[in-house]
Amino acid sequence: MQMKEYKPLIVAFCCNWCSYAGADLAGNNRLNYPADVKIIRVPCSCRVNPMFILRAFQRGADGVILCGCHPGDCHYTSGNYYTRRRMAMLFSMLDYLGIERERTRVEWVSAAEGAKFAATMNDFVAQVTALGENKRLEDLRCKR
Amino acid sequence: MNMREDTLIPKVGVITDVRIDTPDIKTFRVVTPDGKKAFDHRPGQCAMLSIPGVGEAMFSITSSPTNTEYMEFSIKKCGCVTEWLHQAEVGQQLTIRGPYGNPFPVDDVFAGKNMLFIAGGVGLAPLRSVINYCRHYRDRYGDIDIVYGSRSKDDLLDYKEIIEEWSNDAGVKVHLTIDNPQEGWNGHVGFVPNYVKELNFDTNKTAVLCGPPIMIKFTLEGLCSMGFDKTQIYTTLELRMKCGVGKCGRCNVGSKYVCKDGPVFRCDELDELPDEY
Amino acid sequence: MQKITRDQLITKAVELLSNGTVSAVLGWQKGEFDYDITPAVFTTEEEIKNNFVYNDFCGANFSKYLVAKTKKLEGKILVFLKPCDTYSFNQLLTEHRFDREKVYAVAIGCEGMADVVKLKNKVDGIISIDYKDDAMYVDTLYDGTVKVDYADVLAERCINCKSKKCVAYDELMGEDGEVIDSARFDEVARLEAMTPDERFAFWQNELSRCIRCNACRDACPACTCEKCVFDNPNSGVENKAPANSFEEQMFHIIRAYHVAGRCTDCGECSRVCPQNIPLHLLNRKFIKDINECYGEYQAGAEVGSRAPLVDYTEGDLEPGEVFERGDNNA
Amino acid sequence: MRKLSLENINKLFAAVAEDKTLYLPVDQSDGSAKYSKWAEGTVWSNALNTVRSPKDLFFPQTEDLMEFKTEGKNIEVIDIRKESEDFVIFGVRACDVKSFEVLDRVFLSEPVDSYYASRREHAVIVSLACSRPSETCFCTTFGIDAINPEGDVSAWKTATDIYFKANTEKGEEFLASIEALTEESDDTAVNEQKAKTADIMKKLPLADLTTDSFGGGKTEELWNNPVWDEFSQTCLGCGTCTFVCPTCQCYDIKDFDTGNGVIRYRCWDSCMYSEFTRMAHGNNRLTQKERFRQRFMHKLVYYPENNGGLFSCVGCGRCLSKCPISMNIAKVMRKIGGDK
Repeated sequence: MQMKEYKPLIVAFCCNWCSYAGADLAGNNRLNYPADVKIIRVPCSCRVNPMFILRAFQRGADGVILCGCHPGDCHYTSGNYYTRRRMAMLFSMLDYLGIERERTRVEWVSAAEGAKFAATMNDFVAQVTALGENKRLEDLRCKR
Repeated sequence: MNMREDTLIPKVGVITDVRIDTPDIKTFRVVTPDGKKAFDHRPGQCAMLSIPGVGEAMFSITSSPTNTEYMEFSIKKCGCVTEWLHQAEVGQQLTIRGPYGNPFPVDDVFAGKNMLFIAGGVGLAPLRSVINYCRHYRDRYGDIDIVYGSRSKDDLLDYKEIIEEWSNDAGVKVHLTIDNPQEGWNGHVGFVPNYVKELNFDTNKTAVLCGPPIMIKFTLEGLCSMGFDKTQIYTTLELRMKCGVGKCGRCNVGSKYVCKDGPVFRCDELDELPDEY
Repeated sequence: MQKITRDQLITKAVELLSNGTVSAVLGWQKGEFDYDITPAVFTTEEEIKNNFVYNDFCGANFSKYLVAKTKKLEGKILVFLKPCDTYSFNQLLTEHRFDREKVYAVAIGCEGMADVVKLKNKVDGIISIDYKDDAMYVDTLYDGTVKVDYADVLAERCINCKSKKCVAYDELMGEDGEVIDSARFDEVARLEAMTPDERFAFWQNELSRCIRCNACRDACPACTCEKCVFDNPNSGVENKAPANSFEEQMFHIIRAYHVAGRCTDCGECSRVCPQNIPLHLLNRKFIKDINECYGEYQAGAEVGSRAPLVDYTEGDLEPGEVFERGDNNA
Repeated sequence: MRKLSLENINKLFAAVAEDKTLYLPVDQSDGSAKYSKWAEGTVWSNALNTVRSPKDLFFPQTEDLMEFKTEGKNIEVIDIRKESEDFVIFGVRACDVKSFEVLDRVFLSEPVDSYYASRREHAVIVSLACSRPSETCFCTTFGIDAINPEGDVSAWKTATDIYFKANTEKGEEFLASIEALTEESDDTAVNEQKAKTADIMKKLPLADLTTDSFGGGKTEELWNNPVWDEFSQTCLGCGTCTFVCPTCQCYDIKDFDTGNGVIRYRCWDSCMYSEFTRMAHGNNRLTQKERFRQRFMHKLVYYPENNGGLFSCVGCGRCLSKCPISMNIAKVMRKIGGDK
């Protein structure tokens, strides 16, 4: 019997003003990135509450990536600066609890960086694929 | 599997009719998927309705037990389950379990008595079951008086049924009132407790009360000042419930569980309970 | 340093109550066995004289009670604050959680409090405790009178005391201390040095004991939300029991995260945990990270300071760099 | 009476575990004990008692009740109940054994709770007499005999041996199943130990605590007692006392949407929580005082009123050692009883 190829489920929170547009551009330019990346559009990267990240893992994500405008370019002036601190602390805590640090990432992607978006997603998916399924922050009830 | 039935596991029900009664009250008709009544009940008893994923809540069964085809629930929009139900359409399934609680003593204590029903707002819902039961077995009861009040004419529940059926029955008198004057309303204006005092009923009646706590409080005082004894007055309580069978502990007041020992209480029994309902 | 005695505190409380400075006293009430002390509000001299105690088991942090107790209060309430409590007191003031005008704060020097769990692990059947200068003498059911050194039952949070300095008070009793260069982050560093698998195993073992009694949250002076997300049916994460390891982790991550930058490291969470989960290690991780990434910060050291997680600089570390830093350290 | 040398206790556990799941108190890494499944190498704890009570084994903290599948407007109810496996709970103290009776009166009264009943029917309870009660013990207050515990089998542990006596048919079966390992013995050693323990029981600090002021019909008398105001003042409103209590049985029923169905589960709830009685349009217990009063009135008045005088407290002392502010039922009883 052939093993089904493992494809990770990736949740990407993308800020409306930069990264979501970046993802759009990647699509328009026919740049490939895996379909297993589920994009959730947020008004600003700082809209993402730590609970969102945990809930994504609960609901079956194997990796969570957060994309926002480059520091200094936030549509709301400073949202992504807060994001940077918050996520740095959250990811550090997840790591402290023994949850693989490779499952989380923050990346700054502008509206012009379609190529970077695709490259980032390809890289992140490869990284999570190497790790395998998320076992440490999973909720078995959601996997039946 | 060879396990006994468990009351916590509900049956599936289907909404076969939705009637808009007032701006915030709808009446739902519920049967099982094969078109039968889910279970028999007595007037005043309740059922647990739930929408999986939304929640479960206790509702009094509004229809009379004499209706053997379906059950009705008059539900006011006030929480998450009720809000969800209010946007539900005919054909929507839900889950139903019951019947729960003590019914009104319609066959023993009430038999042969003159009945006085007093309701405010959605408080008519639990009484409708008893009223229709008494109307169905009209010869078993004496005179029936119904005092019903609401904020406005539009907020009167079952208005059509009241006007077209109840008011036309022999020996049934309906006294309607609304809180404030309204165009097109010729009836009484004023709060229920005051109206009850104005009507000054003879004490040869058994009274059944249901409505907002403040209405119950003042109506009860009014009835007592008219000479009613608390043993002549019944009411029905509402508290948060989860299991419906006196185990989850939520509706515990004193040594009683409202879901199991109530929701129908005689007012003198209530006096023995600590003031926490 | 001379230890503050029960009598001194009673005298102070009675004085302030009788001269009308305060109308109520938040203090410690004696229990059945000398170690089971309950925080209580005293309003009469008689109650204070009969029931007020102060001994090595008065670890409860009173700051959070001020939020509720000052709301309907007429006049002022007297509160006794140990040095670590004064930090929570300031932090609550920073967050405008109570009216400073309604509180008369008396700070008392502290030599560290005892841990009941530690004591019970040493001694069975405690009937009463006599606090002598050199040690406690515990009268027991089985072993007669047992001598227990104070150091042997000193609470973990007191062994690693961060500061004996009282940072807020109307009046100080005893001598003020200094901020201490403590070893409180050593255990965090030890965990950081482990492999992720070891860390995961460590926390699974600890957190699996959680019964979600919410004692950590309800005792925490930084947890003062009017309605906690875990109690709010509309939040999507409300629950009364951890259904599985995910929910155990989520509750504790979110709770620690929510107090990150505001937690003064008073240690109440670990003290009250009925399952002895070392919850302070979660909070200290955040404090350590914040100190290392964004500069030394002690919540509650002063009123009005800006918490690091509601602040930023343009040159902050990237989340990825935070890990690299950790690798360099390890 | 059957006797077994403690040296061979693991042989006994192995024999029992061969055909039944065996639960017994085991030390955890933090030093406290917990009822855990026995497996080769598991060491029976010497602790007086566990932090979590054995009620977990009949009434777990969370338990899935049923599942729903929804499709469009349709709902399917899936009964996921399974008959419980046979299991043995070993080393249950007298107080905890009594707690099962308290729970039984709730869950086994009509309509029977099938989830609880299934586990209860499949369990054999091997109790263990106390020999070193703690200062927080007050089971005698509720008429519980710590040196003669109830249960299917009673056991007494001395320094060298463990003695068993069957009390029920299930117990006889249990003893028969381990007959090869045990030998017949007289009860001299047991009686000696009983006498010693009985002496200690008399000396316990809470030995003089009585239930005189409590029981059915005392609602009116106790309702306005100032103790509720005074003692609830600093109550944190956490659930520690409730969750460690062997007799607290209030629960909540909730739905969890898994994304591919809905699980309806129940979990422990606490009357100390502010939203315990909150409804869409109000709450009948608005302050901590009312919630605090409810917990103690329920245990000391309402429950006995409905259950022939049986109190819903067994004096295990868990809340005494675990309450973050050291407020507890003993203090409440002392205060009210002392007011007389």
